[in-house]
Amino acid sequence: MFDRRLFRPGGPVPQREREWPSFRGAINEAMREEMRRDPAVFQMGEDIAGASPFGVTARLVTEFGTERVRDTPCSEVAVVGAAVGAAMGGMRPIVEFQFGDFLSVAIDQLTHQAAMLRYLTGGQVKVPIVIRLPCGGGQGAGSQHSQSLYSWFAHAPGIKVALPATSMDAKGLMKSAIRDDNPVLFFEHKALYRTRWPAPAEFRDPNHVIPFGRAAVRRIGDDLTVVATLTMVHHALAAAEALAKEGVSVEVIDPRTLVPLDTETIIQSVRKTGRLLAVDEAYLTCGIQGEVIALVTEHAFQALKVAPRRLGNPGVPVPFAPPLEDAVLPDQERITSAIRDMVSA
Amino acid sequence: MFDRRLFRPGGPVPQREREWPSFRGAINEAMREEMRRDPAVFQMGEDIAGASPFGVTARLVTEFGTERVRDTPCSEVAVVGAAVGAAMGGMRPIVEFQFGDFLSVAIDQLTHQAAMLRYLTGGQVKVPIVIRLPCGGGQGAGSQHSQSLYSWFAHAPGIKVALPATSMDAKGLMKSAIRDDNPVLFFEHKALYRTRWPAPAEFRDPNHVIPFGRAAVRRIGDDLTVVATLTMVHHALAAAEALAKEGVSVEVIDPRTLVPLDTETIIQSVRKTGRLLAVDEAYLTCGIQGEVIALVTEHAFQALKVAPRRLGNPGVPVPFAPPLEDAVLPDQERITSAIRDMVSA
Amino acid sequence: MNVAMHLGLLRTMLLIRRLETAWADAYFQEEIGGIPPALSTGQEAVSAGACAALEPGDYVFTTHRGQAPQVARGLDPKRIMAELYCRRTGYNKGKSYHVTDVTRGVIGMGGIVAGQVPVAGGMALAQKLGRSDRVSMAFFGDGASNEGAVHETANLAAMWTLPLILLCENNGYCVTQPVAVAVKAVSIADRAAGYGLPAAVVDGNDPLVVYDAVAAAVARARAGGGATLIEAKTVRLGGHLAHDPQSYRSKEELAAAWEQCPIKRMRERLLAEGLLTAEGYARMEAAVEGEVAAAVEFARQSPFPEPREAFDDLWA
Amino acid sequence: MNVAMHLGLLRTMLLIRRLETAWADAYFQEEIGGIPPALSTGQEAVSAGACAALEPGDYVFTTHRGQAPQVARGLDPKRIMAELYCRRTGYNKGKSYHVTDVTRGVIGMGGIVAGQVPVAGGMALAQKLGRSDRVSMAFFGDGASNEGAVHETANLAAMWTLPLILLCENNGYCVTQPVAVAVKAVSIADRAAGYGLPAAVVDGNDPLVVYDAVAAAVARARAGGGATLIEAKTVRLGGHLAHDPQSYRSKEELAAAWEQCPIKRMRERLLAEGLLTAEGYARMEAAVEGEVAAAVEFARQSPFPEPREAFDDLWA
Ligand SMILES: Cc1ncc(C[n+]2csc(CCOP(=O)(O)OP(=O)(O)O)c2C)c(N)n1
Ligand SMILES: Cc1ncc(C[n+]2csc(CCOP(=O)(O)OP(=O)(O)O)c2C)c(N)n1
Ligand SMILES: [Mg+2]
Ligand SMILES: [Mg+2]
Repeated sequence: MFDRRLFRPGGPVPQREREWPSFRGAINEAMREEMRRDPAVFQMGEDIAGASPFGVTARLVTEFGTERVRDTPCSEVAVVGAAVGAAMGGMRPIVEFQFGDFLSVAIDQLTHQAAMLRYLTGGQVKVPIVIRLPCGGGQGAGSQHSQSLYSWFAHAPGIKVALPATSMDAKGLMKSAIRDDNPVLFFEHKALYRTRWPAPAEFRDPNHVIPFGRAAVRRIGDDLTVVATLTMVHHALAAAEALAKEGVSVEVIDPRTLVPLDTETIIQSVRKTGRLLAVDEAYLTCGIQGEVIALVTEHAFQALKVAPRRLGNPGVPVPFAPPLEDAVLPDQERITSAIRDMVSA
Repeated sequence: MFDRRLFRPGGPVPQREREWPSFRGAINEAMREEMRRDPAVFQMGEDIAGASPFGVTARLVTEFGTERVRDTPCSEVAVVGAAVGAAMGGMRPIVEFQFGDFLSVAIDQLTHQAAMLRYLTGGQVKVPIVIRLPCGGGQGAGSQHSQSLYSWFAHAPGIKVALPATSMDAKGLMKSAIRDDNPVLFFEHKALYRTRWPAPAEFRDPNHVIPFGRAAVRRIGDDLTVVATLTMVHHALAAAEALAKEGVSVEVIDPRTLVPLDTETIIQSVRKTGRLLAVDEAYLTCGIQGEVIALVTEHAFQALKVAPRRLGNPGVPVPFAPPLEDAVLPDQERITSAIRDMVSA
Repeated sequence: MNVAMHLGLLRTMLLIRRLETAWADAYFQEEIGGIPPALSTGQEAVSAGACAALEPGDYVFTTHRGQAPQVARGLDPKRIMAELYCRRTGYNKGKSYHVTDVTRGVIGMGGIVAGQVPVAGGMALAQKLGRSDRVSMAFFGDGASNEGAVHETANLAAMWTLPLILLCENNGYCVTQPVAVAVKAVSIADRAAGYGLPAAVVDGNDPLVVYDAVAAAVARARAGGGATLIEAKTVRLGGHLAHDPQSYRSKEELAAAWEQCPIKRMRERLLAEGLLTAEGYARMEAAVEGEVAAAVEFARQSPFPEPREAFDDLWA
Repeated sequence: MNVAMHLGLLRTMLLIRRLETAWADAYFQEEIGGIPPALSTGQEAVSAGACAALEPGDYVFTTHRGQAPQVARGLDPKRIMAELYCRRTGYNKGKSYHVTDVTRGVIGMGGIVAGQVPVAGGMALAQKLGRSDRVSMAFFGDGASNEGAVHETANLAAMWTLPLILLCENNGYCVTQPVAVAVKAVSIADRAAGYGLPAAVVDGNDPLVVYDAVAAAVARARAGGGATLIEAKTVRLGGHLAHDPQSYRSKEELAAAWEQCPIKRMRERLLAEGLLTAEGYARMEAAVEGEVAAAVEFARQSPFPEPREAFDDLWA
């Protein structure tokens, strides 16, 4: 469904997609509008002024200069710390990681400083930062460039987590992220960057934002609820489409933010369908899939007709070779067969 | 149940506990025996030769010298890395963190290097390291010295996780950890260090180990299964004792290791009791409690009589002031009332 | 430099010393539990001198040994003590051991060694981006100097010409580890050259010397000249934390260190120079004692936070 | 130094260059996808010279730009190429882009910039604890030098007198960022003094110069004299990764850099000194081409790993 061409230029855009905004362009536009609106917004990251690997910051430096689009050295601890300090000093930094996995070298600055300082100071400071984290596998990028580690950050208190799956959401959620007074991690699936999605007219409205904590019901259905994020939303939709032909009606819910999580919408859906499948690229153990199952089981146990299920990385690093990578990550086919099992159980 | 006296010397040991091994002494003894047995075992950590804060490495330097009990500078990235490299070079390092939270500055060395290198090299290397992580709250130690972050490390592949709750387990699991050829995180709840627990005769046997992946059924019961770790095992046992007087029969399972997790024992228990309560100090979202609920729901859905529940830190940093700290962490009382709710539901 | 300032520095050092002693007393008398107090005994001159060189709008980022700069920047001893007693009236409402008063530019950090240093760099960046001439100062210890966070921040500060003072308080120890064991270079300040930063090594037990070095660094930073690394060599007279018996230090070493006590040195100098009389010092001591007693009383009388307050203040 | 060694170094550099070019071709022809190749074009002298100073039992820890030391340590080009083609016959069985051959002391790391440096320190510690006279060498770039991991490891290596060579391959760029922007110090090697380590800055485009500096550091380490920081100044002639068009560099800059091509320099010198003839060079080139062609062929013919192999090799 998504190609493995990582940094390659895209091919020609198919006719019907010409009008659709691209995912990476949507993020770029959101940041540009917010930088125009608010002089406190600025950017830091490796190579973001010139040629950042995925081009999400393209041409921002032309409009805003190198002071607001700051190339950093390879010093992620200092850079995340700089964002925390600058945010406390009234700025609204956006930090790009070239691959989200690299945040692993700066976890303390995120979880102990950015996320805790407001609490520890009894509310004296606020830390409005956005950290952009390209994530996800299926791109032949290797184990240390392919993870989806958001479950960790949903676990640690004080961090909001956004997971856009379409251009519209990428733009609207980014704008919310920038305006939020708390630390926000913004996960961008690498396979989505070059994709294009139809968007409503509000896409062009610089005042339009998508609030955190409201799930999108991507498809309405009666027999089973799939909760999925990022690329898995699209895999799930394709599975649902195929299953519709078999007479199985699948509801697909995209939470869009994990913190805050729209538990209500998910639970309502399962109350209706009685079946839950949680799908994500995240490692399964203590992952977001299990969290969704636990929440639903706690709150809508009576509604469940069959045991809920989850799909994800069963617990190995995302390997380098394509056939191995495909063996590890969920996809349309695995989703389809899980749903078939569940509805026929 | 446990006092807040962190580094204070303990009071006099009550008569009946005199014969019981202390928790911290048990870890010390395990390490001493293994260092005698295998010259490849050595230690690194801040102040471990002289006066490590909790005294777990006490007197090891006298027997083994400063080469095998190495004080390190405040450079956790270099030290965890040194453990990884030394392990690949044939050694079996044990690393102490003064507080487990500080591992946050060295996550990359753990998850991307220690845990992944074997996989990435196609099995060419092995990385037998043990990292000792004092953890847990209720000790007035503040937000950055009180966390229970093992759910993160159960999420990331390639890391074993041990959580001893008694002196016997502390010793037997530490010996298994040292003999294991994989990276092991060994979480030691600070409130347990000075506690003493009765131990069978094998406690003194230097060949006795406790294998990873076998839960301990701490108490047999029929009405409800509590899965708990570390201090929560003892809170749960006290709750079970009290509830027994009300005619409620509670089974208490201590998994002892999260990776590998003895899913079988937990599921068998719930098949019998039909009720599951997962209790841990960990932050709830994407925590081990939800993981246990998800596993049981997937595998023993039919057996469940009521919705499973979980107790944990609802999602704030562990605060400094005792009344706040008590508000955040589960305890005997909260366990008791959750069980009452569940059995009367 | 005038007499009032000299006397003010002495008074500040005395207030730090006595406030912290009272805190340690509270710990030993088991009025407070948890993590034991981290005292600056012997090191008071560093904070007193350094903070005297700052102005409103400047920020300091403190370590686990943070009471000295709090006092030196004029925080209210009552509310400091209330925080250390875990009371709701404390600056942080009982949430933390690391007292913060954002209005006076004191950000209490220090749970994670060196974690404050990158954050201080960020505040300096905000000050620069905001076109103000304000500066930020990061305290950190000799032990902290070996953390990667310090390296990265020093380099970034040089690269971005940040108005940052990296103030290394070298008290000779990282818990039990002597700095000479952990650092083989002649001085920690030697590292500045590797970033292209100016540096100074100063007698950290003389507040005037510290003042001069920090004032020069502040002036450079305000003028757009960027960051400076200052190593203040001082002595830790107490244990790492209050409960530490320091079995790893000899009597002789400690006796020699006490000779360097900055309060003793300053007092003797002012007496010798005729700028202070014995009575004047006694009055100063009495005033400080009164202030500390009032702080302890305030803390004791203050309520603990309510359990539900545990769930406040996480989100903005 | 003898003629055979000079010729050997030239041949090694040539093999690195051509093997990597073939790898890039595979990428451009879309025989392989995923993360684009990271080539050492222009930097071959660093690995060739440095690895020539090592012996069996010594270890090198490589970066993302890791093919040069693999070849220089004598790994089989066939199995290197098979790994880059994601085949089961690759050294890492298709699991990684970072080729490892533990039997020849090459640990492929490099997914995380500077992450290999602490690990190299640990191997050096094991070598020391094991009372061998073997050494470890960590490659890292100018960009990596600004990571905290390098700082911490350099200090630890000094403190523990580890048999470690910290080999900074300064190719002038961290992706698009020139080193002069990221580092304000005169040289990265200047940082060594701050740890009490000896250091050298050498012409990284002359394998003999690199050899001499590394051989001296290795001799010191084998004799128990501890670690050395060597900065090899070199040039990156290609993009950061193969797909990078280097729009941020001028034609003039690149032309000047090509003048520094270590293969060109070495070949011209050997020709001038009469140690090599034009025919001799042509033969060498042909042999290298043959070896590379065989490697590509081997890779192409090799099977992909089976899906179930994704679940092997995690646990020991
Ligand atoms: C990352 C991290 N590592 C270790 C610790 C434990 N610790 C707390 S204070 C301290 C000593 C630091 O020494 P130094 O920086 O010299 O400060 P001093 O205590 O001498 O003021 C240590 C190791 C910590 N809090 N954080
Ligand atoms: C921690 C981390 N940060 C950033 C990256 C992305 N990255 C990969 S290679 C590279 C350039 C490193 O520059 P340098 O160390 O000079 O090596 P060179 O590429 O020049 O060989 C960067 C920034 C990474 N892999 N890991
Ligand atoms: Mg110190
Ligand atoms: Mg470079």
